[in-house]
Amino acid sequence: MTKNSLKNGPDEFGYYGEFGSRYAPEILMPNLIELEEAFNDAINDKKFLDEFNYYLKEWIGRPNPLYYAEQLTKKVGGAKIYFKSDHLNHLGAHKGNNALFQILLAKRMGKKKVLCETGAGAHLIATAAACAFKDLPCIGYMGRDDIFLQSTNVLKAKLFGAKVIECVDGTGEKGVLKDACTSVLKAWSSDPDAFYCCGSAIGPHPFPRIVQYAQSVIGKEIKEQILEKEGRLPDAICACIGGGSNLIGAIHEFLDDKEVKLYGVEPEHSAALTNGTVGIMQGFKSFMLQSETGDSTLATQSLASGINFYSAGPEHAYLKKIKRVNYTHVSDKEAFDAFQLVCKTEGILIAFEPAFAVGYGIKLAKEMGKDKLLVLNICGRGDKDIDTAERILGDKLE
Amino acid sequence: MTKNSLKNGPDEFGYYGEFGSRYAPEILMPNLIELEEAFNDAINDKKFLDEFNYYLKEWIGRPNPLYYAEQLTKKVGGAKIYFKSDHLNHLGAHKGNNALFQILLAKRMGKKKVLCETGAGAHLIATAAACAFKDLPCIGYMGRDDIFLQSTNVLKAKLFGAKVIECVDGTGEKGVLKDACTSVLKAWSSDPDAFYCCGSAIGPHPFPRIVQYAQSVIGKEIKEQILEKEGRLPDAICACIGGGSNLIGAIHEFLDDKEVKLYGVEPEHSAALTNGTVGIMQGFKSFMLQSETGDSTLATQSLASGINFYSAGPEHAYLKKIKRVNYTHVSDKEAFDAFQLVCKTEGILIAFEPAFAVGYGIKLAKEMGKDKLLVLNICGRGDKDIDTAERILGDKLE
Amino acid sequence: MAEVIRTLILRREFWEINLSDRIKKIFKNLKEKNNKALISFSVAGFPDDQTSLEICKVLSDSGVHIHELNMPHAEAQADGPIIQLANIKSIKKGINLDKIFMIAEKLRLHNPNLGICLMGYLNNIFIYGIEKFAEKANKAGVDALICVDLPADVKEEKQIRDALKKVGISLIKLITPTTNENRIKEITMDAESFIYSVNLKGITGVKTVQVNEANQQIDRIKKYTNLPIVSGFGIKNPQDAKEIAKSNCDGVVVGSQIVKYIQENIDDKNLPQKVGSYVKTFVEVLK
Amino acid sequence: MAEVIRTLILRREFWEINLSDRIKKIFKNLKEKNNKALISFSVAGFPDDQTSLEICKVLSDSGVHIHELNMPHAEAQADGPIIQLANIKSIKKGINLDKIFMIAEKLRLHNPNLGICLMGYLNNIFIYGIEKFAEKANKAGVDALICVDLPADVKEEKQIRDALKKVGISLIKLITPTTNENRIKEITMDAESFIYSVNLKGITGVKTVQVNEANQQIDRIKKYTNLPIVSGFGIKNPQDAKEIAKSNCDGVVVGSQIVKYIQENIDDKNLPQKVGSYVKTFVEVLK
Ligand SMILES: Cc1ncc(COP(=O)(O)O)c(C=O)c1O
Ligand SMILES: Cc1ncc(COP(=O)(O)O)c(C=O)c1O
Repeated sequence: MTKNSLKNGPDEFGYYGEFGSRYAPEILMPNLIELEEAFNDAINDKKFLDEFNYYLKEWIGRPNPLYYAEQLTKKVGGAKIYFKSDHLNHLGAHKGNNALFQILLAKRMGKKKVLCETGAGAHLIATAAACAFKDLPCIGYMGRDDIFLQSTNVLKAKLFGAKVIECVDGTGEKGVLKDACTSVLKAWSSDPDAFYCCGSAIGPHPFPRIVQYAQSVIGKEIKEQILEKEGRLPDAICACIGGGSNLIGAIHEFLDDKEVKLYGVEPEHSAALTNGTVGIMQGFKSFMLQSETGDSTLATQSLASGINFYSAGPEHAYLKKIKRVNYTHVSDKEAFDAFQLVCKTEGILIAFEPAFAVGYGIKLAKEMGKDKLLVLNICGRGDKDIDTAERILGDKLE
Repeated sequence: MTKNSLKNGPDEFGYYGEFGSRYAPEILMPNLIELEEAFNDAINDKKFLDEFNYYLKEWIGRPNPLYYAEQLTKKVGGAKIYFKSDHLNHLGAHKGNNALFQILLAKRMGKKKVLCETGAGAHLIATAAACAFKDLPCIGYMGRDDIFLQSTNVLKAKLFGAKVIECVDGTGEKGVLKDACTSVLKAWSSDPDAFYCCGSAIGPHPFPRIVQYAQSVIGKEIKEQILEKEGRLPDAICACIGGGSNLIGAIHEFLDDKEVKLYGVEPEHSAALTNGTVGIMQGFKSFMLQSETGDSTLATQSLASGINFYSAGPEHAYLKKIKRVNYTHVSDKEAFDAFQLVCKTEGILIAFEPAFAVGYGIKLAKEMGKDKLLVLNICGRGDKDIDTAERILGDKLE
Repeated sequence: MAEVIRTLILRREFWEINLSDRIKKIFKNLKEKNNKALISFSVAGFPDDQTSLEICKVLSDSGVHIHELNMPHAEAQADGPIIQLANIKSIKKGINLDKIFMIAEKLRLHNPNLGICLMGYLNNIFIYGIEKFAEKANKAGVDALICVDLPADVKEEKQIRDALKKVGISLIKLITPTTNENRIKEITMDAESFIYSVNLKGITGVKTVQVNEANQQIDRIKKYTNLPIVSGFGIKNPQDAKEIAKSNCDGVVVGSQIVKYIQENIDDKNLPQKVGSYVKTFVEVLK
Repeated sequence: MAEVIRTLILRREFWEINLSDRIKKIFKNLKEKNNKALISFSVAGFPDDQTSLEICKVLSDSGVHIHELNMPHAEAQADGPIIQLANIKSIKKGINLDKIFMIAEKLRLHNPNLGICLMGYLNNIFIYGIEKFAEKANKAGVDALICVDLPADVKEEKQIRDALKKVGISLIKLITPTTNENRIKEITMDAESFIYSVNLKGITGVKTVQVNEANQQIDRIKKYTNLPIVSGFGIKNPQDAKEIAKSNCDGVVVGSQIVKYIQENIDDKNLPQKVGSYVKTFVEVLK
């Protein structure tokens, strides 16, 4: 551990500066402590890390390419654009890196049951699949609206043998990711023997740290690959941010490389880091889109369910505070245009989530100049989004 | 070229033994000859091959893992089962290898438009995507019934900018893959300046050879990977067969390795190689499920649209004749059970097509004994099949 | 860690002098009569500000010893659907801490002997301002605070404890079946007024209680503290309360059952009185 | 390749002696009168065996010089939807080569001077047996065969040529706008009776013809052969036929239009007669 490195993770109490730690009910505290210890033990166990790396390679299919998006670069006419291709992962998103890690950890801890929350369903199918192949029962909590919108992911999870539980908010009127988060924390409180596999770099400590650790494979690969291809570090890395796992995964390796500019792109109408205030909910302290009294979250909206979240992980709150990462946002329309552009120029169907990174990345690339290198993190494929795309395009799709 | 090697491809007239060659209308002959010459030229051009290999790596995401399916192996209790993971490819199937190759070839030939046929849509989306990133217009021919069944693939192709044309049989009553094949040959006859990108190891010479060449990357990787992992060749390789491209791709590298047993698995009700007779249709001679008079094909049926075809490529007819490959078939039910088993044991959602290979592979593994190595070719992911799975499982899916 | 424990010990000494007198007296009196405390629970602002105050008053008139007044939070992680719905309804009607303090103050004026305990989640307090919260709570006559998501491990725990200490309000600690010996030791070291012992693994309002389990839990705690222990979670009817009262606890919490009862009788004109009669059925069995 | 060409040259010599006399005579006669041949087309067994025979008869009575009798194939790669539908309907009614030979034979008996040309795809012949096909065709009085998917490049081409040669039936070759000079040279070397020149890039029955294009194509062929050349594909009405007849061709093929006309009048009791009158409108313009 290097002193003053931004890569050191949270302090011993689970804080990133003033953010993070574990604001959890007492019933969960022993679990969180047990988990923290198990995690620290595991990452010092070469056999465990070998197992993780083995399955990253053999099951997830890593390393995935750092793809030079030549056609897009030409079209945009600015910095040289690279795609980090997590859309090629098994199960179609970066979520598998983390689910795999945590399920291996659950197995190592001797846990007998797994709970998880999900928004768009990406984390659910990743967890369900990892549970299937490690023979653990899996129960997924998912908002009612998301179940409806992402029905194919629900189906996939069921084929992997998972049970899916519908979640609603307190009124019972709707249910989205935050309701799934609240529900899974409740369920875990009722069933503290279970393992809770958290899907993003959020939640009470040690989850943000665990998720960051598991996802950092993305940035490690970027570094290795860009050095091989270009002989130098990129000038900028840009990723979308919901909870913040793909972003932290992509940038963690570069946090101390001050010459690399880092960008996190939120949806315009769920831009917690740009427009939020500091709050404490669902176990962690961070920027949040919340009511003035702090007694509830504000309704958010995004084309991409996976990043439609009222907050973002605590490490991001810290990186914003110290200005290491630039957090910004683009509109649904910009993201959708980027989604279509990538289809047409690169023959790659990206998910709506990374389309936000591309939407901003296009603007960034133009400003950067042709001798610069820009890495966009393509954290998922868009198979799940084509019905929505069809609805939006309507007759224009001929 | 080694003398008497089974890897030499067809003879100079395009025949594999008595099978294959180009039974094409005169209007297409100059194109086929031009294509053959362009192909032979291209595969002797290091720059072209480098480009193909570059995009195989960077765009398709190859090499994909040769994954030891440990849980399935344990469950089955026989040979050690490996999965060749083409389900991890960009676009979700082996079809991308071939589409990429042919579109690069089309570009090299200066062609200005691309036609293709498709069954399940896998070849369509692969061709559409490759055309998008090589900036060529793409027109896909697809049976009306398949358009209905595989509507998401149609949507994807459209997002990549392709046009999709609905095909029916002569009566206008239904439309499946063979009707798309007939329609695309007609369209090509009307528009011989276009490039026809054939999706399987079928059609008039040189298509079976081109497709085999492009797909052989699968088997080359298998060989390298199994030697690395096990220090020896596998005892058997098993793949499903529709037109025969994934099978020939997986086994071509092993054709001269007589100690490696090779298996091609057809659907019970479209088992051309097991139950067909020799015939000549759609430009090639092979085994076919055809009427007694040879004036029409017989209706076929399969859970997996991609292998629901009345014939199979001519090289397979030859390999059957000389008994180098064992062609066999399994039922829809066996395949569907295998599909579910792989979901539950390995957390991998395979396509229905390779589920036929797994269905037979399970039986094979049991017979083979624990010291043997069996490679199953997982040629596609099952995202496209979950609606059907849901329909089949109904209430059982909870 | 050693340092943390040292701080805890220092705090403890400080606390021995500054304990909230009212609650101490309540338990002392009950102990003398060999009786158990009844702790009731309601959601501030539900079904509306005025009615929720009336309910509190009637509860205090009906023989309840301590009342927990819940500060609504929409994403309550450790509450069941009954309380959560009441929370949201109250939030929609515009509840906030200032209004809650008004309710508490009026309740204090109505009954100078009732133990008044605010209950809720940290964020409301954090956003309001910790110092300001403590002052206002004190002015309103509040005796104690239960903060669900405020383990000793987070920064705000000390801040809140210190702020409350200044004004003589106790921070009530929860102990659950998953809390291990070590942690019980630390928590009890830090605890004030009474310990809230959770009987069940799980969230409020969903399971039924068993006296054996409750006793196991209480016995684990008694090893480390002489503070009164109240037993909560899962008490569905007077029978349950009677059962639990047989345990070694010093009091029994009736929580979501009261909220459920309010919910079910929400259109009744005499709602507060009905709730009062309902709670009396619990008071009776504890006599 | 050299060897292939040598074989072709050998064959050509052989062919000079064995040319089908009837078709040779037809073109010779027309040439003398400075007239062009009208080649009609119908699908055997469509709408049924008997009617399809009657149609052939009436066509031959109406002044047609050569008739192409189509052997139905369901996956016809080079036919448009009109012919394909007729093919399938005929197949569904049970057409087969034996029945087709019966139709041809009856047509031959009806008209000893008509050029009768079978047309179709290789598989029907391949499955039937090549030798047997040649014998039966000969017995039925067939003069020529057009096989759409039988380029010189495939094995069966020589087999069929040889088998037909034995019985004096010619194998008609197609030349299309994409056929390059070299290939035209080879194909004409191999050709018998007449050359079928395809005017359009494309399948039958979908586009309209232009006389310039047709001439370009014919001129390319004339460089290599003195055989008569018939121009086909895309002739939609007598006007088209008249246009094309202005070109250097020796005959005009009316194909899918006749099938379409049959299709449109399928319920008419006097269908064959109607088809006859229809074809006469083409005959007229060619006079
Ligand atoms: C494809 C994809 N990208 C991004 C996200 C956002 O999550 P995070 O910010 O944790 O990367 C999700 C979440 O479901 C996702 O599915
Ligand atoms: C996933 C998949 N597997 C297999 C096939 C069968 O084709 P082939 O036999 O050419 O590999 C297809 C065809 O669409 C397919 O999509």
